[in-house]
Amino acid sequence: MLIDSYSYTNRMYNVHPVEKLLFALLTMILCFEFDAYTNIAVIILMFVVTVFKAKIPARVYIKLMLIPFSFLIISILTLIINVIGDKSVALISLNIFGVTLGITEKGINTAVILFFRVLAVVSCLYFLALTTPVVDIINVLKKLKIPSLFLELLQLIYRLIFVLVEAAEEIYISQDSRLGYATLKNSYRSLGFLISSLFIKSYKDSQDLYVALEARGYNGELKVIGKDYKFCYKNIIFIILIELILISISMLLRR
Amino acid sequence: MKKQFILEAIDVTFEYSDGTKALDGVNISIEKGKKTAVLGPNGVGKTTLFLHFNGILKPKSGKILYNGEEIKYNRTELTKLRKNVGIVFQNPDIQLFSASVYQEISFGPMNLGYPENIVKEKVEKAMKQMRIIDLKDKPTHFLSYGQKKSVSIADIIAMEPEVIILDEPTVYLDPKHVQEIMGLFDKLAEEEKTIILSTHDVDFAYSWADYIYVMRKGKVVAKGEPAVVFTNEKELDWSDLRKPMLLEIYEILKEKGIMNGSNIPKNIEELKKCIK
Amino acid sequence: MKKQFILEAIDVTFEYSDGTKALDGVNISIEKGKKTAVLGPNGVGKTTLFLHFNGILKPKSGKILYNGEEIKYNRTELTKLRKNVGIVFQNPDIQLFSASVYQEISFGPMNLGYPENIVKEKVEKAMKQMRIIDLKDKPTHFLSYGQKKSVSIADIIAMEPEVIILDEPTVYLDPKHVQEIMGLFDKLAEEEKTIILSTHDVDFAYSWADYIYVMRKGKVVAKGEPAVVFTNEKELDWSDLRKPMLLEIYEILKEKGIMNGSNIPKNIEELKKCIK
Amino acid sequence: MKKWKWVLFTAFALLLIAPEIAYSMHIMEGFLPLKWCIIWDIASLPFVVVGLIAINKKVKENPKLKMLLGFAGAFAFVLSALKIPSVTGSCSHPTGVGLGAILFGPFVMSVLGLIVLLFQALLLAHGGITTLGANTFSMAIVGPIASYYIFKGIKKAGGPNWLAVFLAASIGDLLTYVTTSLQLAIAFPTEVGGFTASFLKFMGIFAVTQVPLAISEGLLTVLVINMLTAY
Repeated sequence: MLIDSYSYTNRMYNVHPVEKLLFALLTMILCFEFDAYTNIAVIILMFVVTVFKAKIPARVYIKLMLIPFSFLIISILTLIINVIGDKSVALISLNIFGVTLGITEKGINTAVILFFRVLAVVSCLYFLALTTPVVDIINVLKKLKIPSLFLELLQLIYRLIFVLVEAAEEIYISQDSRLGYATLKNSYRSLGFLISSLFIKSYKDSQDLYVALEARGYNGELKVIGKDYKFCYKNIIFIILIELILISISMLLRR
Repeated sequence: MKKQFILEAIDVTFEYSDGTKALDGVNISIEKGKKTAVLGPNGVGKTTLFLHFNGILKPKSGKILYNGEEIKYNRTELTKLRKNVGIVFQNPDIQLFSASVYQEISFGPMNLGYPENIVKEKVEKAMKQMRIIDLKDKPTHFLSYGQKKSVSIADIIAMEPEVIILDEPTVYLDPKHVQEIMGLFDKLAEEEKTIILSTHDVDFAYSWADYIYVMRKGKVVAKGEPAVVFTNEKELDWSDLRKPMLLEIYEILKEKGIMNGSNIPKNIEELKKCIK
Repeated sequence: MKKQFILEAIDVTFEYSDGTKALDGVNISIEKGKKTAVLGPNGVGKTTLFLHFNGILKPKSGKILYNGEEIKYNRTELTKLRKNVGIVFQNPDIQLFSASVYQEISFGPMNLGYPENIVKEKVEKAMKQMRIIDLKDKPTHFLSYGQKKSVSIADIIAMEPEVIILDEPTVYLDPKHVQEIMGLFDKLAEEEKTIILSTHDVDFAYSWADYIYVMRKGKVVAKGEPAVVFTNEKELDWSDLRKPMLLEIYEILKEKGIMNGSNIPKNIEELKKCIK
Repeated sequence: MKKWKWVLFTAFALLLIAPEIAYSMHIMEGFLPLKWCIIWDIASLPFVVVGLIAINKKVKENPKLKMLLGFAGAFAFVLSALKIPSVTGSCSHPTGVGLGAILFGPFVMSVLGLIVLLFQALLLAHGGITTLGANTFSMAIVGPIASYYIFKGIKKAGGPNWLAVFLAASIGDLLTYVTTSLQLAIAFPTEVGGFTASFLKFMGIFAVTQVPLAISEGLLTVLVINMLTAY
């Protein structure tokens, strides 16, 4: 899980997580109100911050940006190809079984706005995910009065994901070594074995984990203390400034 | 001077809910400040015994004494006991529940109800002792097996227990790591901490321990100082044990008449000194 | 007679997706029908190397030869290779994924597409060889660690490979089990099977192997017959290895002038014979 | 002629992308208008709260349950990241919706599902934060509830276990995607034909990819449940 490993090794690791969350989420929400040009500016901004400030390799960042493309393209094609009544408004149209399919200019305009908005919001998500470890995000959520049961589950699940991923990989390799994935039929059987044995392991390990925690005085609540961060007021001012600039760009363009 | 026993199991019997007898009349006395090894193959009840020592399991019959007093199974007493008797489990992947090393180690001291600044002090002290300060900002899933093991020991050290119990601490570790961790235990032993560990490695138990218990099928079948346990041929059933290699060689050399002195050597240096 | 190499790694380099170099120009030649040990601490690339030997991993540069021919990474060739090169992984708790011992061992032969009666034959033969016939109908998760280990070896034997690779087979087994399993390997070796194993136990590697490779940080740093590798003091960096105890004692005795003959002993019996 | 080329090209592109779309089936980050993001957040909230209350009660009775749920959530995440072999040779992921609902009940799944979706967004870049509510509603609420009641219903009617599991998993899977289509259609009605036309369009696309996958997932879930009962 590439994104996770960068979140601990990037150059913005030590920046206060509230600052990073504020920057990402605020920009994210604003993207919904921005026009295509401002959103292009957001895409560039996030790229610059993530690649040059947090030092995430550009190659990695671009590879990640390509992930949403398949969904994006197919969804947008689905959106802009419509059944239309009036052939004259269509830029391109086609008759199939007496139904007219086509693309209108209005449809294309909506699609373009949507396309850049999605990429802009996605780049905000990537900035957040690549620079802020999940552990820090959970620590911030703790301060927001979210029920502790939910946060404890978040914390446990995050840790255990890695335990189970490692186990799943080991089982997979051991099966593959014994030709478990040599044919389609083998693959189904092997995957069934993998999933059920992972489930059994989860059950057994959860019992052992409880005993290990009990031995350390667990009394129903997973109490821990997190790392100390220092607020940097310069950063806060900087964030507000950037958001204001983005808003004014979009206002100017709207006029 | 009378020996002071910090933990004692008296006639302890335990059955799991499915009816398997895990412990069958076990008598064990752990001397304060000493290094005790519990030796025996997998599945003889070593882990079950340890879980009795800090009150996770309750004997079906018999009793457990801590500092000469029978332990009570109410919340307050158990919390006190668990502060004083810490267990490092065999598989660190199951013991470590937090993705952050720092948070992980803070769990024990937090449960003891210390204020935050004290907790931080204890966490940092434990990390220093285990030499894992540099792991502070790393997530648990980045660590190597050996590093996870060190964190799982720091988990317990941070609670500053009187007794540290380690379940098979040397498994999967390479020799260099084993030596490092054993060096740390020797230091803890100097601080009057009592250390108990289980192992199936006879060579290791022989040269490390002050006192050895040998278990088989839920029973203690031999006990004593290492040299005594392993030279008592008749008493010991060797079906799933072997003699420490060093002892075996010592006996050959003695037979051939090329050993000096009557002390049985505990390591190669001592052996070397004894050769004529 | 020219030596026949069944598996060869030539200048093999491998990097994990996060950029860590796991193998760095490794050259290894495994002689047919011999017992080879790959020695080194955890994380030096032993497992990564093994995964190259049956085509699970593909070298970034360099090549792997099986019986003198470079292996190809298409489905048919890989299937053939994996039939011939079996790997027993370190942790049987994870490797065993079926509900019953019989089902578990039949996994490999089933995947090879044999008809049911042949599968049955092969499973039973493997169980006989590993002496676990009595476990046939037992659920895997009720077995002891040692039994699980035996089943995981039977898993591979049932596929009747030419080469059997074992990743740290002695870890966590009690001494008696190790001896038993090693006895079985000796038998397999008599049947012309090639056996490769990784270990960090120098004492074990020293007395078991015909040939030893020592790895450090993705590189082969020493190779040769056991007595040669460990007596070549200058060549070997001892920072994370130690000398086999037997050899160390032999050298002490030789220095004191109480050793006969020039053969270096491989086990205690041989040592005993050499003492004047 | 030009039009024909265009149609051919689109069909070809669709064929190429179709297996991929199934893999990233969650509604992606930023795709839904802000209004609909908030609406689906609000719609999902009561289910998650009910789920949390239910878990809280059960955890008080049995403290070990918290660790089990921790593993269950991680298990669901790993399942969703697994690729399942499919007949076309392409791979996609099992959602584990049916399996989870049968094993843990639908309300517990709403909480675990939300957490899994959050981690999918943060760790795998599947789905997103703005669309978390919408995805939770389809995958962690509609899917599990459907699966659970289909399973119970068929068992009650005396149907065989395998059929109950198969239908619960595959219909649960399909309903998840019906819900997703619905969410997209409400947010993006077409100029002519409005919501219905848009809904049919999205359903058409998903049917191509999701029907075979739902069947695969149903079969796999039957296999897993059988193996689990063998233990």
